[in-house]
Amino acid sequence: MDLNDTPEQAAYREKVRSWLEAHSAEAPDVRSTRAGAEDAGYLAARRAWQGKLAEGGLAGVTWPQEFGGQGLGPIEQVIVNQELGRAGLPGILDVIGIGMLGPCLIAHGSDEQKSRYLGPMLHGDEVWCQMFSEPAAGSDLAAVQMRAVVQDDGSFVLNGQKVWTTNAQFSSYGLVLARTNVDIPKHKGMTMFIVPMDAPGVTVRGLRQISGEAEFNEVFLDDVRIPAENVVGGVDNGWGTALTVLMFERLTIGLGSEGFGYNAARFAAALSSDPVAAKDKAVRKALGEIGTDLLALRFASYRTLSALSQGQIPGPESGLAKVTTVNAAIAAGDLIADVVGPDALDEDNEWAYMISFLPGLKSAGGTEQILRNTIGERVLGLPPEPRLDKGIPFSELRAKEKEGALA
Amino acid sequence: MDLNDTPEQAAYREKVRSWLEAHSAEAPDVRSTRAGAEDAGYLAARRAWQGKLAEGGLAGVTWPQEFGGQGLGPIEQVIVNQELGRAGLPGILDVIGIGMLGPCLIAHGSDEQKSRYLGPMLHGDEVWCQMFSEPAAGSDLAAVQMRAVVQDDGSFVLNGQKVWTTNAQFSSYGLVLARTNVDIPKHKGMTMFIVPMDAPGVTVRGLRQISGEAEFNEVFLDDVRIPAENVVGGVDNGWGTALTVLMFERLTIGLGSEGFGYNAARFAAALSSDPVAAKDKAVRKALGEIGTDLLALRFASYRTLSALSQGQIPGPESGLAKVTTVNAAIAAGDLIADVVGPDALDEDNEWAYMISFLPGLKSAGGTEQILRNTIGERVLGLPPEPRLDKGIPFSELRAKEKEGALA
Amino acid sequence: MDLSLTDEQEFLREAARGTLSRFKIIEAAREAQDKGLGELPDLWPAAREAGWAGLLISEEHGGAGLDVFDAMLVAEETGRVLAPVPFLGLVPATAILDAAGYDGLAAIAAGEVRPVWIPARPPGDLEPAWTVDGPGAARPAAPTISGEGDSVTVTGHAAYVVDAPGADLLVVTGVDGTVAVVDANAAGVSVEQVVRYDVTRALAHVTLENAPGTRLAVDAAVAADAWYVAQALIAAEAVGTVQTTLEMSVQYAKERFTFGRAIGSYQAVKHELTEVLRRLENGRSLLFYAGWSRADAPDEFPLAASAARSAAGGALDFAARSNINVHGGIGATWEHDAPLYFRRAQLTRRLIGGHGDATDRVAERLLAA
Amino acid sequence: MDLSLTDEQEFLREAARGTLSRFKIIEAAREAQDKGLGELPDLWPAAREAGWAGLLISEEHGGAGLDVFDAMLVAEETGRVLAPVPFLGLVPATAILDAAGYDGLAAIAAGEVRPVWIPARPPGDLEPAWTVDGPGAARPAAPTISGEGDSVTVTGHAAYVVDAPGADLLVVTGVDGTVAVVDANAAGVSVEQVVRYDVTRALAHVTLENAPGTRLAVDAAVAADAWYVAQALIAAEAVGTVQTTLEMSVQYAKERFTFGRAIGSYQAVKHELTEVLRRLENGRSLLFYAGWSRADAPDEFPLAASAARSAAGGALDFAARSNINVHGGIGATWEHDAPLYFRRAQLTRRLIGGHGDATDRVAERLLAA
Repeated sequence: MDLNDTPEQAAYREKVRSWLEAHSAEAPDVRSTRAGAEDAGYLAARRAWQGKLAEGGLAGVTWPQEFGGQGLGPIEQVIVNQELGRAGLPGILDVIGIGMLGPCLIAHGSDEQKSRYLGPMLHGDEVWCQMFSEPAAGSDLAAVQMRAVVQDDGSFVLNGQKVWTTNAQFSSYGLVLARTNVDIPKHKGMTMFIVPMDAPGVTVRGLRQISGEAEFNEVFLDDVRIPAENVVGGVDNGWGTALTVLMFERLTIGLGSEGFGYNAARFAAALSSDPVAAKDKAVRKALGEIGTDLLALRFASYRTLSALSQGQIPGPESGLAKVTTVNAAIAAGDLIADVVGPDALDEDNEWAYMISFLPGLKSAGGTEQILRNTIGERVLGLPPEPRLDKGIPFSELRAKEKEGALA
Repeated sequence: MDLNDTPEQAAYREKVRSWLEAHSAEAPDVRSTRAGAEDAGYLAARRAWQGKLAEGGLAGVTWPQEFGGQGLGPIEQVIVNQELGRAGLPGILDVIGIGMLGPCLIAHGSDEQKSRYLGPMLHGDEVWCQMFSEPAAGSDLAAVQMRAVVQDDGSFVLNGQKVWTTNAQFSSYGLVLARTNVDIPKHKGMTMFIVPMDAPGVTVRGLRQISGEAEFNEVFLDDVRIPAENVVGGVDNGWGTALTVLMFERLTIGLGSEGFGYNAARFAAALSSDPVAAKDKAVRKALGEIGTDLLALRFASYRTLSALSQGQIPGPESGLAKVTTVNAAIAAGDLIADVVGPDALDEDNEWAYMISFLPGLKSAGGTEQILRNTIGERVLGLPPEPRLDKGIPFSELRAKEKEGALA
Repeated sequence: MDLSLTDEQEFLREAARGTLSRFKIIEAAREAQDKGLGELPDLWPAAREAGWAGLLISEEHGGAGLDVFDAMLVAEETGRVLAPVPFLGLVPATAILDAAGYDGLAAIAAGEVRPVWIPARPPGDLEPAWTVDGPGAARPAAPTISGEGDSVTVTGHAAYVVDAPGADLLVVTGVDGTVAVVDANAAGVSVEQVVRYDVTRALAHVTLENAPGTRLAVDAAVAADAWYVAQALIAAEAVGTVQTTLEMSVQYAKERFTFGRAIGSYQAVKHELTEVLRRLENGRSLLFYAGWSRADAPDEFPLAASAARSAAGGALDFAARSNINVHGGIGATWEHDAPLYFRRAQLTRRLIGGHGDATDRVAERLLAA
Repeated sequence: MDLSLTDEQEFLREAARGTLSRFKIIEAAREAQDKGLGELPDLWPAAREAGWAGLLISEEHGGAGLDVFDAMLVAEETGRVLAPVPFLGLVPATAILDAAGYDGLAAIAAGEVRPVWIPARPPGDLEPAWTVDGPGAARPAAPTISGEGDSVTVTGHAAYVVDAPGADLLVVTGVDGTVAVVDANAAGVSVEQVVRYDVTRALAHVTLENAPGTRLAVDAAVAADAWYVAQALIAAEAVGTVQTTLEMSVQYAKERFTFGRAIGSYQAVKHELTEVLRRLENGRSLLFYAGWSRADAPDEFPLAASAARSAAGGALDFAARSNINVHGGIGATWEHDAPLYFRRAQLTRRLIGGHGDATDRVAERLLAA
């Protein structure tokens, strides 16, 4: 068991650290970009900083060199992330583009797409967003209803609604999963498109969460015309392309795993100032359980990194860390607000913000139920649930559902 | 809201109380009959006492008068139960026979069966047991494998194993669910039989629980020959007959609901003697939650009785009381043993016995999962799970299961 | 054995539901989150008209002379729709004032003068003093009531007093368990409205500095009873709210399809919703216990009311989160109704002692028995 | 960053598994429940042969000079099969004796003399004294060690001392945090074997009445370290046991069919087993934290070891019950293996401070940071 770098890793870390020290004055401060469209100046600074990181080799660390990346492994990406955190500097702006969508273009895109889009993405000139989820296609992503109808000239016209779209408000492009064929089973009739966010018919609307902040967006597409050259990975092949994105999503989360800032020390500090609470056995029992869970995650992430450094890709069980984090943070919010009282629920209070944020986080990126299904089946080897929608043309699914014919 | 008797109920209660006062000297003491086969004298006293109760009109309260019952309602049965408890006297020995199997014979039996069996059952001369569950047919009762093959003379030969059979060790008859036709779907090919427990080929074996006590039995049938006249409710009609028994089982539980002796005061008393524990906020939090749950059950049972007195039969939601009881008692066992320490786990300690008993109780009479399915569907109106075994001949089921063809 | 409601109780409940249904409360609450409390309807005239002000006041003083259980029926209805009506702060106040034979009962029963009760927790085995709600784990001492005879002065502070904004009279329990009435407009009285997460719950910090008041002729048992009346009312409110969220969840679970099946057919959803039902039914059973014991077995009322609040409060916590979970991401958005019930659950959990204190009180009573 | 085991560690683990696989321990445990402890195999000769006695003893004194993490690897294997080997009581004793440079280390490393550690809990912010396990919520004070110089007398009592039956030496921590060694056969020493629910766990009440002993040259930090070594070992044992029960449950959930489907395809079962996995993985992660911190960050070891025990203990509680539930009624019968793991969970939860104390200690360390 060795928590230290190998000599090669130590040398790389030193190189990264030196670069950051040399350039730290050029970096903006660390701040959420979630509601960032409201502060164009800050966004511009983050784009510029991403460009500098790319020039310094600290963006696209795992991208192949031919596309401007470093051709390094995930452990080097982690080292970059760690050093950025240590230096108190912000990372790249477009985590979704560089971590998930760029790698998908590299895997499935045409040569023209790669040469046109990857460079501006890497340097922060063009931010990307992922447009997969819809109001009726969340856990069951293959149920997307957004239609893309081919025209006489070979172009497509897209209509429908996407939701939970992070960064849409300042993105240049979206990677859009839409249905091109409704007469075949649902996994088979989808296609992936590159959609310019400034195309006529694209409307982005902020989606406010419980806290009142717009952490996500809804995106509406009304008769948006997209040329055939914007298809990624082939017509009706969209599901396979989407799975590539989801695989890189899991990898990105495995590499990050900062636990959303929820850690045992922060929660304990909120309680230790209250001398009555600090000696209350019930408070201590709850804090001890929360703290234990969150402490476990620290070494769980080391286990993931250890596996990554040996070339393994994290399995679905790494999703359990999110379950642990969210539930521990929910318990912490309850505990702290119980001790502090209603003032913890003042909208300006950090705990009120956390308490409001967590219910949405719980289902973001797939509900706990779906995750447990996946882990039960893929990790423990338990048999799957019966699937009633297999082999049925998409166009007939809704009617069959409604009449209960599938049950 | 009135917790008191109506004038008619008060008069009935007074009558019952007077009878019990007049006859209390004839009653044996209250003692478990679970391992009772070992004490023939006590069993004989309980049989005799049941006979006296029947003569006094305190057994078979809800049975029709033509079969020796009183033709009264469930609320009168509750009054009898309450007065027996108040007087500290044991009730009938054969709760299963009189509460569930007798009513089933009354509903589905032939005239000959009724005249032959009901009288001795009512008077305790012949105790009955319910032989439905099998090792591979618990939650899914319709999966019974015990075979009953019809012979040239019209009689049947039964082979197979039953399990979780209460009172089998001192029963005269068992009501046995067996499969008579394997070529039709599983719910359709079963038949209900009356089986004399002293028939050649019947073997009863005690089934010890975690505590080491044999709370139940296994019963093995090897080439047991049963005449056609012992069929109850018609050949291949066994499922409907079984459902009648299960309906009366729910009613019997609704009328009893003594909570297995798990009550808040008993658990609190185990903790109040420890002055450190009694001031420990974590202990109090756990006790408060346990106590709250168990206090709720008291008025939940009043609500059931109130509904019964208005002629309503308890729905499946009354099963939630068992979930609450078992889980509260498990929490209490954990709490008390945490405070008392390992001495609470001495096999002779009442808490060790409770801790050992509860895991079995949790799945007795249907698992919590099956209960929640039923309640979700029948009470909340949620859609059922897809059933994959519908319409498939029983003889093909196992093979299809094994090859996963149903999933 | 008959736990069914009387015809009068059925009528009271139906009338309450009818009264509240005339207002678009949930819609107004969403508006108020964006635009301020002014968006909320004023329910007080309707409550007066319905006679809620005098529910517990004896008939000789112009009230309806009903029981706490009857007030709980109304509270269940206010809880169903998160009605911002000053009922929870009113009822314990009228219970004390009626017991004291207070002079101005007729005007109170008519709803012309609105009293509010400042929650004061009776001493327990671990906390020997009367205390009020305040920030932090250490509960502040209740106000000091000074002076002999009927005229007293009152000094102290109580935070998050439910329904205090706009009240005419403050019913204050002192640190010694005596009770005084203070005019809300008297010198030395400050009632500072605050909003904490749930716009449908009117709250204020109340500060008294040598405020003139009138001592009430009641003993500490009456002051303690008011605490448990409030616990029982919160429990009833919570049961009503849980009922609403369960209906929402079940409806959505039937209509929302994923992987070809209604989500309510999956065990994870089905079992979570039966857990809501289990908690709801346990809470409801304890409402009967609280209502019955207040009338017929007052020694058990502190235990019963505390248990009711503990169970119903736990049910509300669980149900409010579960409702969001069943709805998925959309249930956690600003425009959705589900967060309104979640906000109600979060704040209520920390008011008037909090659920945790009620659970502790259950343990205390059980350990002392 | 490399958390993989070294070749030596892999070998140690495989060897431990191989050694234990030579015994039919589970079968023997079932027999012992009916017929007494005599049915259990004597694993000590095999443990000696495997070198477990000297794992933590430095090489200069004849031991293997390994780390606590290595001992935890062995403990995980003993936990897998509920091995009744006196390892948990031994390792903390050897940690102290090695730190003290005790005279008889060679014989101990060779397994000729078997010491046992009497669990003594270090003082905390709520309990300022050294205490031992005993019945009830108030922990009894640790024994008194009297006398100046090396020769001392020891008086006191400790209940449920793990692995005390048959031990040769008692390593006793005094109420003042000093440590003495007492010959188990010396005058004034009573070691009374007791059985509590889990026949695979050897326990004894130890009573010392002016028993002659030898003071060890260690400070209180070494005595405290032993406590956390024990917590880490229990955690490792528990992780091993959870692994076994999860394998049992998963196997059964694949094979048992109901309503035409393997029960493992139902969400209720599937999600419960993924919850076992989640807890198992969290416990395992904390084993790494405990093992790493003992060697490289000793300030964090009390927190890490306490957290490991809390997580792994909770996982064991959950998994042992879940295993019975998945098996249905048959899992709650005397002849089945599932209750053996349940018995292990029930008893272990209350030994050496108990899981609750470990959780409290996590909170204490976090609050003090």
